[in-house]
Amino acid sequence: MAKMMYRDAVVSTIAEEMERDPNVVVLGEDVVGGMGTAGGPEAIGGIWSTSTGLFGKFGADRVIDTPISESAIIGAASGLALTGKRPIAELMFADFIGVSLDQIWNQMGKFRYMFGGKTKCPAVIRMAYGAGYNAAAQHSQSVHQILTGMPGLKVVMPSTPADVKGLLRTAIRDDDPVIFLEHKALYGMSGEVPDDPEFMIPFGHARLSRAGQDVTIVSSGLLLGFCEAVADKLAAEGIGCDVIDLRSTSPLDEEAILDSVEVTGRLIVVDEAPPRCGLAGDICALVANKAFASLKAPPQAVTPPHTPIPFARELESAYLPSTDKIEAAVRKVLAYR
Amino acid sequence: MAKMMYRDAVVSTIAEEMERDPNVVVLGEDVVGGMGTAGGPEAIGGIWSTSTGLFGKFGADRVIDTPISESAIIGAASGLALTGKRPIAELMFADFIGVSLDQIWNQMGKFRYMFGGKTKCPAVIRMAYGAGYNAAAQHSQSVHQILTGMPGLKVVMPSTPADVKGLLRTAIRDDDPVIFLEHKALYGMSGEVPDDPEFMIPFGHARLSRAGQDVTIVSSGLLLGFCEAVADKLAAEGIGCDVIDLRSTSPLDEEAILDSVEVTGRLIVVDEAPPRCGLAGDICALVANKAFASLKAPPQAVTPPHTPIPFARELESAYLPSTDKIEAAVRKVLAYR
Amino acid sequence: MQLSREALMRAYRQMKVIREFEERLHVEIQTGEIAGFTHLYCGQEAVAVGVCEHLDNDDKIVSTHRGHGHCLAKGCELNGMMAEIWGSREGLCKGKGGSMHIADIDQGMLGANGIVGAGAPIAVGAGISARIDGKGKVAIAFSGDGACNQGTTFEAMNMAVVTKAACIFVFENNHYSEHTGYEYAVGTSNDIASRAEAFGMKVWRGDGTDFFSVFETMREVLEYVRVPGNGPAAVEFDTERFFGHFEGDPQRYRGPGELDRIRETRDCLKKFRASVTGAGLLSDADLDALDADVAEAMEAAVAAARAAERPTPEDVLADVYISY
Amino acid sequence: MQLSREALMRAYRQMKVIREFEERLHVEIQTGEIAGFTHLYCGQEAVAVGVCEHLDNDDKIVSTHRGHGHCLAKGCELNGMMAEIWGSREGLCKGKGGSMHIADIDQGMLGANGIVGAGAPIAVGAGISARIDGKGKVAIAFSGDGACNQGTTFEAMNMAVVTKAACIFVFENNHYSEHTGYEYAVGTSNDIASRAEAFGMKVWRGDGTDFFSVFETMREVLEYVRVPGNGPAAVEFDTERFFGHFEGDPQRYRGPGELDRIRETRDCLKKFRASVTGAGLLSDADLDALDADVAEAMEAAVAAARAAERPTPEDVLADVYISY
Ligand SMILES: Cc1ncc(C[n+]2csc(CCOP(=O)(O)OP(=O)(O)O)c2C)c(N)n1
Ligand SMILES: Cc1ncc(C[n+]2csc(CCOP(=O)(O)OP(=O)(O)O)c2C)c(N)n1
Ligand SMILES: [Mg+2]
Ligand SMILES: [Mg+2]
Repeated sequence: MAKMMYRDAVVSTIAEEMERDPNVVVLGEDVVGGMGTAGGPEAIGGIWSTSTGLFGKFGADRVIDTPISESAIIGAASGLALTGKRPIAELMFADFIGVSLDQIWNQMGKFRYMFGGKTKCPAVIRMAYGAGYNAAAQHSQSVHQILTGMPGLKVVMPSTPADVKGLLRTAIRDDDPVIFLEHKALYGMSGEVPDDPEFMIPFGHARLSRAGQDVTIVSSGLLLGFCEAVADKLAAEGIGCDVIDLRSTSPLDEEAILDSVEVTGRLIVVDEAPPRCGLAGDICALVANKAFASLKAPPQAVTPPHTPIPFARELESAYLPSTDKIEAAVRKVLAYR
Repeated sequence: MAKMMYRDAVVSTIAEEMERDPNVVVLGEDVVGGMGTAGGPEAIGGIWSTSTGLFGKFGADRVIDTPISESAIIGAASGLALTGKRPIAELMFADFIGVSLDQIWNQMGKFRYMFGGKTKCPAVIRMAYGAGYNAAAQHSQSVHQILTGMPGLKVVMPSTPADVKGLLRTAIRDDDPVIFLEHKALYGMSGEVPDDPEFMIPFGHARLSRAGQDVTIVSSGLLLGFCEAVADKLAAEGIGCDVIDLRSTSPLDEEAILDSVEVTGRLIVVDEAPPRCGLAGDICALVANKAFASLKAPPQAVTPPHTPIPFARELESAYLPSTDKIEAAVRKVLAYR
Repeated sequence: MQLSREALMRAYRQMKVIREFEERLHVEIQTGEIAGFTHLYCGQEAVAVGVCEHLDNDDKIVSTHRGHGHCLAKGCELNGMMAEIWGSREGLCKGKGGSMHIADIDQGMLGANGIVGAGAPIAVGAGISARIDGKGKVAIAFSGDGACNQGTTFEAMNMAVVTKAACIFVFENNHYSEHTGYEYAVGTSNDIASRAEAFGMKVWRGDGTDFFSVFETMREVLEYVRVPGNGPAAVEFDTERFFGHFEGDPQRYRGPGELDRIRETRDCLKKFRASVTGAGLLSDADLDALDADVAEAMEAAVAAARAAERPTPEDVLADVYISY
Repeated sequence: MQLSREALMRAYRQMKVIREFEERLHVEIQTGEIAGFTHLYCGQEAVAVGVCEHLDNDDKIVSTHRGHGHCLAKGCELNGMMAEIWGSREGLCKGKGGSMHIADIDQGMLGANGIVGAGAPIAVGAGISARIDGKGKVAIAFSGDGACNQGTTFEAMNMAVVTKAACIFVFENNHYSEHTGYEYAVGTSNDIASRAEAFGMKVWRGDGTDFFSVFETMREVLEYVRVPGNGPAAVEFDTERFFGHFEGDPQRYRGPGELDRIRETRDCLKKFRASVTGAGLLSDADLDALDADVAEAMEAAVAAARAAERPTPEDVLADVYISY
């Protein structure tokens, strides 16, 4: 076990996999940094420091800096993946699926099915998502709800450095397109990470981060930490919460959720996406349908309101589900008779 | 009342509104047709015949044919709307939000909020959506679930010629961006349409297309007809279904749904989008949360499977929710004890 | 360069296969047996074949909604193609793709595409792959005059230049995007190649109704792009489509007599025949024999497609990696 | 054309306001009081002002992530701008937009933009509007050298040509997109204007560190574009940014002494002063007085922003049209 930051777990996993498999290549804006400047390659890396050192180690053929052309980046990742490479493409902000969605949704996500099962497209698209930086309406969004709804994409959302390591390795070795969502407010999070160079976490296996008997809380990303804090606080009062970290939203670990609700009978889903057609509703509906008889209270979504993400500190904090709101939701489902 | 086809309701409403308000303009690919050809303007209209005759009536300043550049089409609609016009832009297929999503999601949908409430963006984006034409994975999709999740967009889905008329007029006169989804398999549907040139249907008001006491069925678009057929069949057996045609998914008529479920205690949502993070789950979750005490059976989604849309006739039919599947779902929730 | 008799026969046969395939579909579609949207490539055969005759399986192509010609020229199997368009389980894509979504990765055919302009970025990736591998292989993006207005196509061209991808952008200017003339929709009207050139690429131009023009042009282009490090290039071929945008299009945008004129003077098969028989390279009998051969193959392909196994409802759930 | 004393004073003052605004933000940001990402326009003032001094409120502009200069030059109120960046309720956008999302429709400022390349299509719409209205008004899209590689920018240029939009694409080539040099990312390296030209537009070039170069170039451009029916045009201005991509950027991509050199030789304010005092049009004292005036206004703006009312949690739900 080594202690490392979430962002370092990203870059070290990429480096290890590039070392292991010469077909792994990286591409994106400023993934080298400094190209075409007096400072030269790697004068500076990308803004998240998630590719630092890769160019020096693996060279220009395997670490490819691109123009600001997200459709071409994702398209190129597809083309690389269809011709024997294992590209890891970076979208600097998840919000930029807006300018590249076709290549994700209608292209790479559909090849295998549409072409009759003969086509592998082993591409990873990494994206920094989420609020918490006061980056306002166009640089703070969650997109897992959009991409989870799209058949042909696997969607992964690690909440800890160890999960980054285990899930990113799985993603890189996966033969299908994987969307790898890194919460930008977690890049500086520290945690223990297994040293085993084969440490992998399979998709579709949620993690029980807190165990309790009274309420099931499902979450991931930045808000998972909020849920854990609430669970810890309530534990002191004798209220037990299962806190389930989804890790991947597609495939979804239905079993973990349903098993927990069968015991607790009460469900809260805490998610950063807006309320409509989002992940929170998706999971509430799943539970309402498949664990109906176990439910003792209405399944409850805790999400931001149906608005764009506002800029000012006070507004962004009020926008995001807070520990207070989560706690209130727990108390509400507990109080339900 | 005049009998007209769904597609003619589109074009006649646009023509009437253009007549009434000189600021209404139309733009899109082949909305004139024949530009730059020997046949000349209007040699042929767009492939859906939803702009036929407009160019001849209103001229080149108000009916603008564009290159194949969907981002620029939507962006231009924004720019027109911000400068006093009321554009109606056409995306030939809803699937093309893939190449224009940023302009819909991050631009026009956010102006009003992000700019502090001072900005009006009265644009309508019309899109042909849905399966039924064997147009395969990239020309058959439903996108209301994606767009409904995006704050700042109103999303409308008419299921009849009369609703086209009433809702499109409302959309054109609305001061905010409206996504107007036309089901391509309904273009040829005939129906009575009110003559009143001020006939408008407000958003967020669902229509009860069949009334019953036993089950609530929520749907829209092509599948609404399937639901009606099932309701009619079951009515003969003495099983009563409320069939609710949503008309708009954002705003959503929560009240109509909840009121019905309070009576029936049983909910089925039939929707053409894939199962995850879709509209069906959204409404099931809504009901599970807000009508929990009324529910006598698990809320049930009926959707296609989580796959791209296949080409062959047999496959597309098997992909779409059929009347059989809908009927089976009704019987299942009725049988639930 | 003089092509061998064998190469000439092969080129003619390839063009003829495409022609017959499309002419036959044009007829079969009227019967209602074939589902979906079908865009026929008829008239443009010299481009697909003049390009692909230079390629092997390790060279890649990326195609469009009007992709049958590219597929066949690149080596997709005739029966599999026909069966796919018929929506059969025995089709190249098991009936899941259909006309607009045929791919055959083993043949280096990375996919037709229903989204206009979506192929070019994919070709850039394949072209980067080729550059990395350093074996002189290339990736080719076919695009129409309409597609050349999509942002993705422009991004792809710039990115190919920046990454020195071994990538060739082949623009087939058939004068129409759906019902709109290129003189309206392309701001630079009849000069798509110059637009590509402004991205910093070498460009060529050729007559897309003349196999030899395409073939010789592509020889030069490929000679250039196969040199590792040279980066991408673009070519514009002026060509004609003989049918409507899709089947069912009444084509009222055409001038009077236009279709007759282009069938008469701009038919790549007629031109080829005139050229090779005139030069005494092949005889009419040689070509007639190929025609007969192709007709027979087509008959067999249609019969096979018609008889082929239909997909079952369970097939909907095959070849997905996550089921709900 | 010789500018009046008043016009010269105004131009200088506008540039100075932007300069001081940015220099002050650079200092204030260190204190942690200002949230979010802030991209400073410092160094490029001559472009914003040289363009916008030709415009009135019925002319429109569309801006970028580096938008403060464009906003101020187009007439957005200083205090409202400062308050917005402070995230106050009294900000131009009530604290909801912040640095990257300032708009003021009444001033013809249609919005800064966090999405690179997103502005150009919007400007096309505004330019079509202007063409329809036939009053000789224009819409201007500011874009960076990085933005010129986005598909949306290309689509916008072609569409503007096709629709004869009264639209001007102003490319500010400050040599960097984030940490990457334009010589790498723009395939045509130092010729963005030629790329625009290939879309069928008239293009101009100018020195973006020299107000007079920008102003005179734009006079010509506007004379052309204001003629109904002439359609769009593009201009490339070579310019410099004095700070990092965003605040916090260590700028290790710069050459040794680069920042000193550009501050010394490529500072539009210094150049302007040298030019007008040299020609005896304005005195140092005139300009110093303006400097003092601006410094005072800035002090007041910061004080006001600091004291301004903060938004409340309820404000999150204001100005939405659908609530759930
Ligand atoms: C992104 C996108 N926009 C629009 C369409 C609809 N469409 C299909 S083909 C076509 C015309 C394409 O013209 P061109 O590129 O010249 O190819 P051609 O049909 O002439 O072969 C259009 C507009 C599409 N499929 N994808
Ligand atoms: C679509 C998109 N891609 C990437 C980014 C991240 N980003 C913000 S500014 C920028 C560089 C822009 O460079 P340029 O256009 O030259 O403008 P400058 O910053 O030099 O003013 C990048 C890559 C973004 N905001 N939007
Ligand atoms: Mg064409
Ligand atoms: Mg720049």
